[in-house]
Order: sequence, then C-alpha cells, then structure tokens
Amino acid sequence: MRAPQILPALMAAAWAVLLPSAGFAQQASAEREITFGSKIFTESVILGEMAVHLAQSAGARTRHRSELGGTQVLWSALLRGDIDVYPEYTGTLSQEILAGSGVSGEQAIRQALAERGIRMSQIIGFNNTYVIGMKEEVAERLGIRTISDLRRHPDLKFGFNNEFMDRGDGWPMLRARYNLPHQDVRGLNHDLAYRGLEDGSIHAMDLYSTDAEIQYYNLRTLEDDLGVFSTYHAVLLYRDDLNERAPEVVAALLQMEGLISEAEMVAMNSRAKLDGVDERVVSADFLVAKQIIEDPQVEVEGAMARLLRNTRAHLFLVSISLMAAILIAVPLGILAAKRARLGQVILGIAGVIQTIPSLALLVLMIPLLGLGEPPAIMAVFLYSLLPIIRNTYTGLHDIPTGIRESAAALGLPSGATLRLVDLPMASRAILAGIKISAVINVGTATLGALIGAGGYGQPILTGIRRDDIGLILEGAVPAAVLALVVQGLFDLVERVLVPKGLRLKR
Amino acid sequence: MRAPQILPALMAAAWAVLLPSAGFAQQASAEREITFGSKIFTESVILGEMAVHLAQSAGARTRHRSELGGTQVLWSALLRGDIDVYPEYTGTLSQEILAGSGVSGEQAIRQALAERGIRMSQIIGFNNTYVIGMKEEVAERLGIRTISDLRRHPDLKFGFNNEFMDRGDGWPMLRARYNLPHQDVRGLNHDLAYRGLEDGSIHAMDLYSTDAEIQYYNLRTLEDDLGVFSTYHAVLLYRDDLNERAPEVVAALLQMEGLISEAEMVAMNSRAKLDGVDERVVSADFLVAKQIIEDPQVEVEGAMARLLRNTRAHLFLVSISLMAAILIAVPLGILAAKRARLGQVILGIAGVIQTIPSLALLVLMIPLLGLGEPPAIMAVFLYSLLPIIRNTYTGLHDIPTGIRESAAALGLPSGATLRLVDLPMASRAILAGIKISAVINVGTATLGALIGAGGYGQPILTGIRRDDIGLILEGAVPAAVLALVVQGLFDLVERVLVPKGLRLKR
Amino acid sequence: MLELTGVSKTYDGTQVLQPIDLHVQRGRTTVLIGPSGCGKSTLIRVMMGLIWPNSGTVRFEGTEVTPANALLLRRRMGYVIQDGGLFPHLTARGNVSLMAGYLGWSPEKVETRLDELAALTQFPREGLDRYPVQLSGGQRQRVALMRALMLDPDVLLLDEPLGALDPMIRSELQADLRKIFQTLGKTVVMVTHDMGEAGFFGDTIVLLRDGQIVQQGTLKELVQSPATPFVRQFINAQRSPLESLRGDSA
Amino acid sequence: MLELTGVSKTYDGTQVLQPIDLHVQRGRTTVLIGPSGCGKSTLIRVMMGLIWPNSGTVRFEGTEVTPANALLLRRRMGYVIQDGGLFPHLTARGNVSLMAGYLGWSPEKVETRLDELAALTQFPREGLDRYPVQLSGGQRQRVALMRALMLDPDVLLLDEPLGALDPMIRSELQADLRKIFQTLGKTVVMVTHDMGEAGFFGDTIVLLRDGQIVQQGTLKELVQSPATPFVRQFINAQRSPLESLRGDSA
Ligand SMILES: Nc1ncnc2c1ncn2[C@@H]1O[C@H](COP(=O)(O)OP(=O)(O)OP(=O)(O)O)[C@@H](O)[C@H]1O
Ligand SMILES: Nc1ncnc2c1ncn2[C@@H]1O[C@H](COP(=O)(O)OP(=O)(O)OP(=O)(O)O)[C@@H](O)[C@H]1O
Ligand SMILES: [Mg+2]
Ligand SMILES: [Mg+2]
Repeated sequence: MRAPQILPALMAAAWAVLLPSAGFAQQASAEREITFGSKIFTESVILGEMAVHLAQSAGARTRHRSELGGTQVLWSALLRGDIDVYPEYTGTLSQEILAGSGVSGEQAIRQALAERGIRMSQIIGFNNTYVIGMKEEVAERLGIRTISDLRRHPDLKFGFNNEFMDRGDGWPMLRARYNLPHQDVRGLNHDLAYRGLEDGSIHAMDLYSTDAEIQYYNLRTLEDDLGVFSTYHAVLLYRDDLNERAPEVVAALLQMEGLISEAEMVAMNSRAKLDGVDERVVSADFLVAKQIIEDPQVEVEGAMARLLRNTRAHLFLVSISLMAAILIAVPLGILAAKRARLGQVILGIAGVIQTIPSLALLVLMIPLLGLGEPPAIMAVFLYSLLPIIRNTYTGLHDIPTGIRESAAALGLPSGATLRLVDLPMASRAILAGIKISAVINVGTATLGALIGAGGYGQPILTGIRRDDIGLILEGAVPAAVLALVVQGLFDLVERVLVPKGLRLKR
Repeated sequence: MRAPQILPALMAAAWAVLLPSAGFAQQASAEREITFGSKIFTESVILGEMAVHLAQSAGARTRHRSELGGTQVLWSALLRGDIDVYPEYTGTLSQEILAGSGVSGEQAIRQALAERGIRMSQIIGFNNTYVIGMKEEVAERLGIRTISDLRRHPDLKFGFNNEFMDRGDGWPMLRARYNLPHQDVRGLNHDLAYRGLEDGSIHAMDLYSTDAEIQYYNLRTLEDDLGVFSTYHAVLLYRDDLNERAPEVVAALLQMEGLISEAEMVAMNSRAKLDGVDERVVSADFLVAKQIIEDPQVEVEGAMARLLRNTRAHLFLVSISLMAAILIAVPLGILAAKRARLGQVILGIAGVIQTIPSLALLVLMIPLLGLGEPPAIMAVFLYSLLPIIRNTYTGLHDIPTGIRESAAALGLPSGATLRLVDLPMASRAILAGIKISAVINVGTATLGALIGAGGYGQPILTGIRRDDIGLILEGAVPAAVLALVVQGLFDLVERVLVPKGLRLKR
Repeated sequence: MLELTGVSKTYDGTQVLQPIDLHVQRGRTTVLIGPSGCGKSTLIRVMMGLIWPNSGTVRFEGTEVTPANALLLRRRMGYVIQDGGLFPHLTARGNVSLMAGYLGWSPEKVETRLDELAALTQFPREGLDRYPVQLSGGQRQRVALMRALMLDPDVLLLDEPLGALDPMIRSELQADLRKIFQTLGKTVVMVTHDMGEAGFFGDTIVLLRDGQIVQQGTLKELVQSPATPFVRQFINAQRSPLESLRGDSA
Repeated sequence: MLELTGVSKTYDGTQVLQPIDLHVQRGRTTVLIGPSGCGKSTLIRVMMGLIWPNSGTVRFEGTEVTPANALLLRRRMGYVIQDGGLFPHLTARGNVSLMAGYLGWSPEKVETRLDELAALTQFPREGLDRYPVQLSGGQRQRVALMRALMLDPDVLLLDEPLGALDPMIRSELQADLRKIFQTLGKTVVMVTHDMGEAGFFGDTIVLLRDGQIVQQGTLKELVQSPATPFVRQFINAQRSPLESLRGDSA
C-alpha cells in the first residue's frame, strides 16, 4: 500500500529528524521484550496488533509502538533494533526501501534484506494496491468485471484522486496501457468520489484494494487483467536475531502467512475505521474466529478514554512546565525590576529564547533530554518565560511612588516589602502574564507529540497525517477548550490573589 | 543526485503540504515571463541560473524561484505551470517521479513525460551518482582506478555515510556485487570522512560524483566498472507549451545539452559552495568561458547583501504584522476592559488562536491568501494579538479608582477619558504587552520562509536542509539580535509614551 | 439650583446617608460640616452624579440628574476632590488645563487663565511644570482647586479645598474666593472642618451627623439656637489659634 | 535625639532646603510650621532617611543615619505621611497591623492594640475591615495615625496628622495625644497648619520659610518677640473659629 503521500510527510519528517539522533532510549532499560512497530494508518496498526496477539499467545512480553511516522522511521528503527517486527508491503520494499539497488522479485528482496540482518515472512495474503471501483449494481448491469471491460463503455465518467491523476503509476499509465478512451475524468477527493458513485455523477473511482469503503459502499473492484499496477503484498519484517532470541515467537508470528484475504482485510479495515472498533479488538476477533488464539479479552480504549489519556498527558506537560515557568519567571522578573542592568540581560535572554523556532528548540532538547516528556516540558517551559518575566517586571515598576515610600517608611526590609506590598500590588499584571503564558503553553505543548510526549498534539498530528478532520479536531478542540479553561481558572485565581482592595470600584 | 534525505525532509514536507493547495498565485498576475525553478542545493541552483542566463540571452523576461523545497514541489509546480523549466536527474525521474509506472530507459521516460505535457532535454552531460573516492596519491600508489581494484586491497579502511551504509543501493549492494572483502567499514559523517582521508585513518569514502570536495581534497573517483550505481544524468525539464510560447528560448536552453562534464560541474560546485561565489556568477562565467553568452555583468549578492535582504524581508513581516496587531489588539483590549461579557469572548478567542500550531495556522492561511507574505503576515499578526489585548485589558483595569473618579468628575466623555487618562495611565502595561508580542512576532516570522515570505527563516531552513550551522546562524543570530533591538526600541518608545509623571521616583 | 429629595445611600448594608432633603440655593454658598465619616463627601458625590443614591432624586436646575445627562451637567460644576485626585501622569499645568484643552481653548486663553489662577492661589509658576509627586501637599491642593475653577463653572463643589494650606495663604485665599463667589454669583457647596472658614463662607451651614441633617441655618442660628446639644458641642470644639497662649498666660 | 547639621536638599536645581541645623530634643514635641511648599515635608523625609540630603548629616541618638542603618532606625520611628499613604490592597486593619504581623506579634496582642488605637482615634470598629477607597478622608487619616502609633515607637514624625478631622474628634484627639506624648516621653516632630494645634503641642515651634528656619522657640516667644514681621504675620493669619460671627455682630 502506498500510504497517502502529502499530508503525512510533515510528521514523517519530524520523526525522521528526531529519531536517528535519539533512538528509543527507553528500549534499553526495559527487560528484553519484543517490540512491534506499525505505520500510522489503520491497516498497519491492525497487522501490528495481530502480530502482538500472536507473540503473546507464544508467551512473549510485548510492546507495540504503533502509529510511527512513516516507512523511513520504521525501517531505520528495525535496522537499529529499536523495533523487532513490523508489517510492510513488498511494493514498498522494492520501490522505496530498496529502491535504487535494482532488486526485484521476491528472492532478490529476501537476499537484500538478509544482508541487512532482516528477514521477511511469506506474504500474509492480500495485495493492497490501486484498484478501480464501481458500484456493484452498475458494474453488474453493464457487465464490467475487468478494467479492459471499461473500453466498451467510453461514456463512463471517472472521478480520480488528484494523486492518482498525477502519479506515473496512476491514471496516465492506466490510460496508456489499457488504451482507455474516456474523456470525462476529473480530479476529486475520495469523499466526493464516493458520493459521486452513489448519486451516479461518476461511475468509477480509484481505491486501494483493501479500503474499508469497498464494503461500506458495496463496490466492485475491477480486475487488473493486464497487471499494470505493481503488487503490494503485506509481509512481516523481523530482525534476524529474533530467531535466536525467541524462535517460538517467530513461529507464532509466521502463522500470519497466507492468513488474510483481501475481503477479510477490507472487512477488518472497515470495522476499525468505519465502525471505530479498536484495532486490538478487530485483530483479536479475527484470530479467534480463525481459531488460532483464544479470546485475549482486550480492553478497548474508547474515544472518551483516548481523550482522557491525551488530556492527562497534555495537562501533565502544561502543568509541570507552567508551574516551573511561574516559579522561575516571577523571581526573574523581580530580579529584573530590582537590578536595572541585570534586568536588561534577563529580558534580553528571555526574548532571544522566544525567537528560536519551536521545532528547532524541540530538536535541540533531544540530545540533552532524550525523547518523550522531559524535552517537551523543557521547551514549553522556555517559551512560557517571557510573558511572566516581562509582566512581573512591569507590574513592579508600575507601583506608585507613594506606596513605595509608605513601605519604606515602615522600615520593612526589602524581602518583606516584596511579599507584603510589591507583589500584591503587581498581582494583576503578573497574573496577566501568567495567563498569556498559560495559553501559549497549551498551544506549544501540542508540539510535544512530535517527540513522543503525547497530549492533544497526538490526534492533531495523526489527523493531519490521515487527513482526518475529525481526529484533528479531537486534539484541536480540547486544546482550545483547555486554553479557555486555563484562562478561566486563572480568572478564579485572580479573585483570590489580587487583593480585593485593588478590585473595588466606588 | 539523491539530495540529502533526513534534514531537508522537514522543509520538503512543509512545502509539500503547502504547495499543491495554493500554487504560485502571483504567477498569474505577472506578465508572461518564463519562470525557472531549482531545488535547494547548490548544483541545482547553478543549473537553474545557467538556464536563466541562456533564456535572457534569447531576450526572455525571467524569474527564478530558486531553492524550492524538493522534488515533489518542483514537479507539481511544473505540472501546474507555476514554473516552466527546472533541472532534474534521470535517476530521480525513474526512481521517484515516475516510480511505480515501471518506466525505464530514456525513451520510456520521455514518453511518460510527454503524456503529462512535459519535455525533457538531452542529458546535460555529467552523471551525479554515488562514487567511491580516494586520495589521489594513495590511489596512484596502490594502482587503484576502478572499484574492482579495491578487491586486491582487502586491508583498506572505508568510512561511509550512514545513509550510504544503510541504503539498498549503497554499501550493501556494492559489497555484494563487487564481492568486496573489506572488514573495516565504519559509519562516519562526511566531514569526518574527509578528515579521515587526509590523516590516513580511512582510505575510501562515498561521495556524489559532482561533489565540490572532490576538487578541494584532490580525490580520485573510482570507476564503477560493473555499473552498479544507477545513473543520475542531469537534464532540463520544461513544459510543452514553452515550445509554442517561446521557441527561441527553448532553443537557447537546449544549448545546455552535453555542455557540462563531471569535472566542470565539480569545479562549479566547488566555486559556489566552498569559495562562496554566487551561483549566478559561477554559471555566467562558465557560459562566457564557453563563449555561449557575453558577460551578463551579474551583480553578486554577498553575505552582507543577503543579510540585508533577509533583514528587509523580516522587518517587513514583523513591522506590518506588529503594526496591525497593535492597531487591532489595543482597541480590542479596550473593548474587553469596557464590556465585561464581550471581554471574556475576546480574550477567549485570542487565547484559542494562540493554541493553533503555527504550521497549521500557516497552512490554513494558504487557501485564503495564497503563498508569500500575506499569509505569513496574517499568521504572525494573529499570534501577536493575545499579549497586547490581555495587557491592555489589565492595564486599564489597574487604574486606581481615585483617578477614574477624577476623570469622571471633570465631565470628560468616555472617548476623551480613554485618550487623555486611561491609555496614558495604562501605557506601561500596554507597552509590555507590545514588547512581548514583538518578540513572539520576530520568532514566528521565521516560519514565514516556509511559505515563501523570506526573512531570517530562509537561511535557517536552508541551513537545516544543508546541515550548515553557519547558515542556520545567519538566520538565527540576526533574529535574536532583532528581538533585542525591537525590545530596545520599545524601551525607547516607552520613554516617550509612558508619561514622565508615572516614571518619577522621589 | 440643586435640589435633593429623599436621597439615601447604603454601602454593604450600612446606611451612609439617611433619606436627606436639601436645597442648595443658586448664588449662595452652602457649607457642609459634621463629624468625620458622617457622609459629607458621599453627599457631594451624589450631587455630582458620581455615585447614585439608593433612593431619592437629585435635580439640577429642575432637571433630574440621570446617568444620561450627568456628563454634561458635571461640566457645569467644578469639583475639588478631598484628596486632590490629581492625574499622576500630567503636570500641574496638564491637570488644570486638561478639560480646557479638550474643549478646544486656545493656548493663549489657557495661559491667561492659568496665570490668573496661579496668582489667586499663590501657586509658584515653576511648579506648573511639576508632576503631582513633585509637589508639596498644599501645592497639590491648590492645583486641584485651580482645576475646579479653570472653566469658571456656575456651581462649585469643594470638599475640604483648603485643608492642607498654611494659615497665611489660606486666609488670603478665603478672602479672594469669597469675593469671587459673591461677585460672580457662584453656587457653592463646601465641606470644611474649620469653623472659622465655615462661618466666613457659609450663607447656609448644614450640620450632618450619621448621614442625617441635624440642623441647617446661618452660623449665628447654629450658635445661638442649636437644635441639639451636639450642635453646640461640635461648633465649639475647635481650639482657637492662640488659645494655648491664653491658657499659658492664665 | 535627632540632630540635623547643615542639611540641604536640591530638586532639579531648585534649592528646597537651605543648609539647616536643627536639634530635635528627646521627649519633647517639635512643631514645624511654615508656608505651603517651604520644605516641611521634605525635612521630615530627610529625618526618616527616605530621601538623602545633598549636603549635611542627620544623627539619630548620635549615630549618623546612612542607607545601611536607615531601615532599622525607621522601625523606631512612626511616620504619618501627609496624604496618608495607605496601602490600597490592605484593609484598615491590614494597614495598621502590617508591621506588627511582620514582627511576629500574636493575633491577640495585635487585636488588643488595635482596640486601644481605634478607641483613641474614635475610629469606628466596622471600618477596620474596609479598604482605603471605602473610607472617608478623615477615617483614612486616622488609619495612618494608628499605623504610626501601632508599634509604640519612641519617635513620631507626624506630617499634618489631623488636618482632615472634624473639630470635635480633632480636639479630643489632640488632648489624648498630648497626654500620651508627655506621659510616655515621646519625641515628636509634627507639621501643622493650625496655630491652635501648634501652640497646644509645641514645646518648640520651628517656623520655616523657603527652606530656611526663620525662628524657633515656644509659641510665646514667636508671638511676643517675632524675629521678622513675617513671623507675626504668619502666626496671626488664621481666622478664629467664630470670628465671622464676631465680625457679624460687630
Ligand atoms: N520630587 C520633587 N521634585 C521637584 N520639586 C519637589 C519635589 N518634591 C518636592 N518639591 C518641591 O519642594 C518644595 C518643598 O516641598 P515640601 O513637600 O517639603 O513642602 P511642604 O513644606 O511640606 O509644603 P506643604 O505645606 O504644602 O505640604 C515644594 O516647592 C515642592 O514643589
Ligand atoms: N465604598 C464604600 N464602601 C463602604 N463604605 C463606604 C464607602 N465609601 C464611604 N464609606 C463609608 O461611608 C461613610 C461616609 O463617608 P464620607 O466619605 O461621605 O464621609 P465624610 O463625611 O466625607 O468624612 P470625612 O470628613 O472624614 O471626609 C464613612 O463611614 C465611610 O467609611
Ligand atoms: Mg470627606
Ligand atoms: Mg508637606
């Protein structure tokens, strides 16, 4: 399967930048468990989960790093031993991973992989490649079974994805090889194309052969009788050393060979993607139905649970970094206000930090703090400093001379003056700075997902990759809500912290 | 030539995300000029500039969109007519652009291109592919000319780039095909490898055949006598319609066919990359030396000029967006302070905007505002709102009751009260907000380069792509300095705007 | 000129002004006296429309003062706030001429008027360009007075306008102000704690206690026929300037 | 107790205090009088170490006041700032007890002392929990006075401490304060514009003009042998409380 190319590139890139330098540091510390990987689309995750079930049935301790950024990420992680097993496609192996080495044919691929210490299973069964789909009734009525049959109906209207329209191995090739005469061919996105099929405004569209929608819309996929589309057979890739470390697990995994037909894969994809059933359940049910394993009693994470998990992760990032920022920035702001020269330096540095692009800052953190939460927290923390420092500084400067003199006249030492007079007087300004920081904080923390810190950034990035607005919103909306909640929360804090005497109107 | 893969992926991704939806909106408005493209590495830029010189010699009005994000960006821009001409490599065409359509051989490629309305020139001459390089003296001494010769010296130490070590078409294939027995093969980055060659700790390394360093380090490139590396011949791709629009320009461009040998390309790359001569000059000098054109008197842009240009672009982004932010946010802050209910809404929205990840915001802007400065300014502007709104709001709230009452007692209408009393009293807080925004602004504006708005982001992104710290600093340092300057500037503004009466100490 | 009917004011449940009826006569000076915290300043704020009574109405030349017309009415009144209420961001000159500038007076006219007022209050010319924090207490008070007088309003509400002035300037200013009030027929409401001042200015003296009017009339009436013992007590409480000397010599 | 030698102060080039020598005697009350803007408040600020003179020294019990020891010395002095200088973010209670709280007084001790002071100044109990903006001018002034008296300091610097009080409270408070000062042997420097008050409190009266001491001595000396005509003029400028009545009846 060629994963959608355009949108996910961003995330893949981010991963690619980050992964090689960091690796999965946690891996080493955990006891020898078997780590599985999967790409960030449904089918890959299902296959990965299926492999996990099988390994567990053989008694292995497992870990599934699902939804990783892209082929390059998984491949290099496999080479480095950060993951032991992941599902891949033969077409991707020859066209992408081993591209340029001119290998073709299963044997050549196997050999090229072996040179790198990687083994490949037999094919799992189905072939996930481009297909042309039509409504079952229409195809039946017109008697169309193969792509060649289309030639007999030159008036049919086609609606193709822009990518398929443009790609060398898409429509241009199809038209050339099959000598298709059709004139009414438009670029459409998939959603519109499905709708077009339904209302009859188009008659055929491009699909991947295991797309969930094939079942949902009851489509017939036309046979590629000239065999122009390359094959993308699913296989498992695994590290050579797994054979020695856990031969029984390998044996269990290889039960997937020849196990899944196209129709079965479509059904599973459909269940996961359209019915929203968790991939672990889908794969387990399949294995149970095939009587390969017993029901593993998977606990499903619903949308609520996921939201909760992301919320917890995001709150963790935000609360720690914001707390740290408040604890550091308020004193820095005080220092800046008390010592004019030093103040310029502090404000200058805080400003300079703010100009470091966020992605660069995250990348800079990795060598120091590894992957995951610590670097994310650090980066978010750094971005939160300036507004608090600056507003603390300004708030303290804005205290009227008379008040200052009163405090001095009492003979309060400067520490006590600060605590009892200056900070309460400046509290509104300081809180305004904290509110600004908190909001920036909530926003910046979404970047944490790029380096594995989770949070609302996770569904946003996954959503961007899958072009799934719903998923994007699953991150973006709670992030926005959290920004509002945080502001509201600090509005409440303001009621407590800002002395009533400063809020009174006559 | 396979462009370096890891670091640039980010930028390529960003471009890939942005370009398809937007296109170069400006193109349409400009009179029919011929637009050239080039990728973001030296050789491509040189070839692009060379094509520009030739087109100009044929009297064409030209525009060079140099340093675009990657193959996908250029290819789709060419297909859409956003650019008319760009230099490409045959290997990239078959392995990447036309990958999957199974074309191979020049004729097939030509045909596949023709189907898409694209023409390909004859090869420009050189082949930019992987080669193995050794110090000239060492190779001479050992009598090594071809890669096969290496077999006779099994003790030689190799230092290969990690990418070359891993890639299917790199070391694994080389070892397999040539049956090389060498054991001491390490992964090294290029810089260390060059140094290793110099001090004798390694004897051979991987290179691209037109790398500038070949000349600089006086290396011998070993002949690939078994022909295992795919060929990457440079060619020009141009749109079919250019033949009708400007046949004389096409004729001029095709003078590049067979024009440049590997050695000549190495020399040009070396001049541009190592000596830092502008690509326009390098290409012009070459054409003049070949007596194809007369000296076009290229004005060179030095580092200073580039800095100036980036500064101008950055200042443009920052000043417009900041000005707009001040003009919009201060009134919004006032409104928020005057109307409690509405204020919560305004502050809420400003907060929510802040949570939109910057890249996503930029992407969102494209459909509305196209590429270039307008969307960048808009995005930067939006990010600048919250601190100013919030601080204006807070500053106004912090005005003591007595002062408010005095103003009311005078019978000043609310507009005049605002202008003559409230705003001066809140000026310090408002300015603090503006300072925070200004700094965030300077930082966010570096993202503008992602969508073609230039500025300090340009060298930063180019630098990340080229893995060139110097270039990164060429953007990062001035950005930091600008942040300081902007803060300093507003410190001066504060002296003017914040009434002296509020700054007096007894 | 100003007619208060049944005006009362409550803060946080405590009645600061009991329902009060008061008629401030045009062209006369009404002096409010009474113990600290009895509601004098509150009453003045109500007259200005700066705060709104919980009950009752205020009429200015017969029209009821409402939030809608308060702004315009206030421009016809000059108000010296008890603590001066100067704008810290403006110089003395800026404070005094703020409203004139807003109304578009010419700089010359402003300067002339400033000169008159500075002379009247014996305010030092160089002090005009100082900010409030740079002025002495008495100077600040005179700036507040100048600000109230600047537009030459018909009605003046003066809340302890001379309390921080030394006796010399104060007595001269008292004389000058009284002349102005009388010749120009100003309607004045003044709060003071100085009985000498109250007697000197007051056509009518209103004695407040706990938000209620205890007695109103001329000083003579208050002295000669006090409504309650408290009136007598209050009127006679103040120490005479050189009293202690007499005590000493006695 | 306080010994000023050659103290002068210049603001922006204008000499606010000419070189002044002044000895404030332990256990006595020194009253500063003089025209508005003559430098009385400035002199008090110098004594407190709140501003530093351009020349001359201030000695407190023989030790020179320096920025290093000013803080500790200030704690032994109570200061009523001319405009009250209350902290807007604290209630009356908070303002008065701020320093005691800092010094770790027990709540009971604080409460007892507050009760004493409220009784002394006739400050209404319910006002203790109000914030400065919620208090009347005279109430604020009494809070400032309570704050200065709270720690029962040896030295009191009072800058027009009773100026905003009504005559009744004022005269009672004068009597009470004088008793306290005398029985407890406080060293007091007080600024007032009220000659009655100056005479009532002043063991020594210091008349300032344009930053210079014109004359010092008891009120009697000032009245009976004025150093210059200005002294006489100044001392006699104040209107007597019921003077106008006498004029009326005359
Ligand atoms: N920070 C300052 N900058 C410039 N001039 C100042 C400053 N502070 C005070 N002055 C001036 O110094 C002079 C003395 O002020 P000071 O407050 O000591 O007077 P005062 O005797 O207390 O008067 P009052 O009786 O009016 O309170 C005044 O003319 C005042 O304008
Ligand atoms: N905003 C407020 N909230 C609660 N109580 C208030 C508020 N403003 C004033 N008060 C109370 O109302 C009463 C009257 O205050 P007002 O300022 O009118 O007194 P006053 O007669 O002017 O006194 P003074 O002579 O001391 O200035 C006082 O007891 C005061 O504490
Ligand atoms: Mg009052
Ligand atoms: Mg004073």
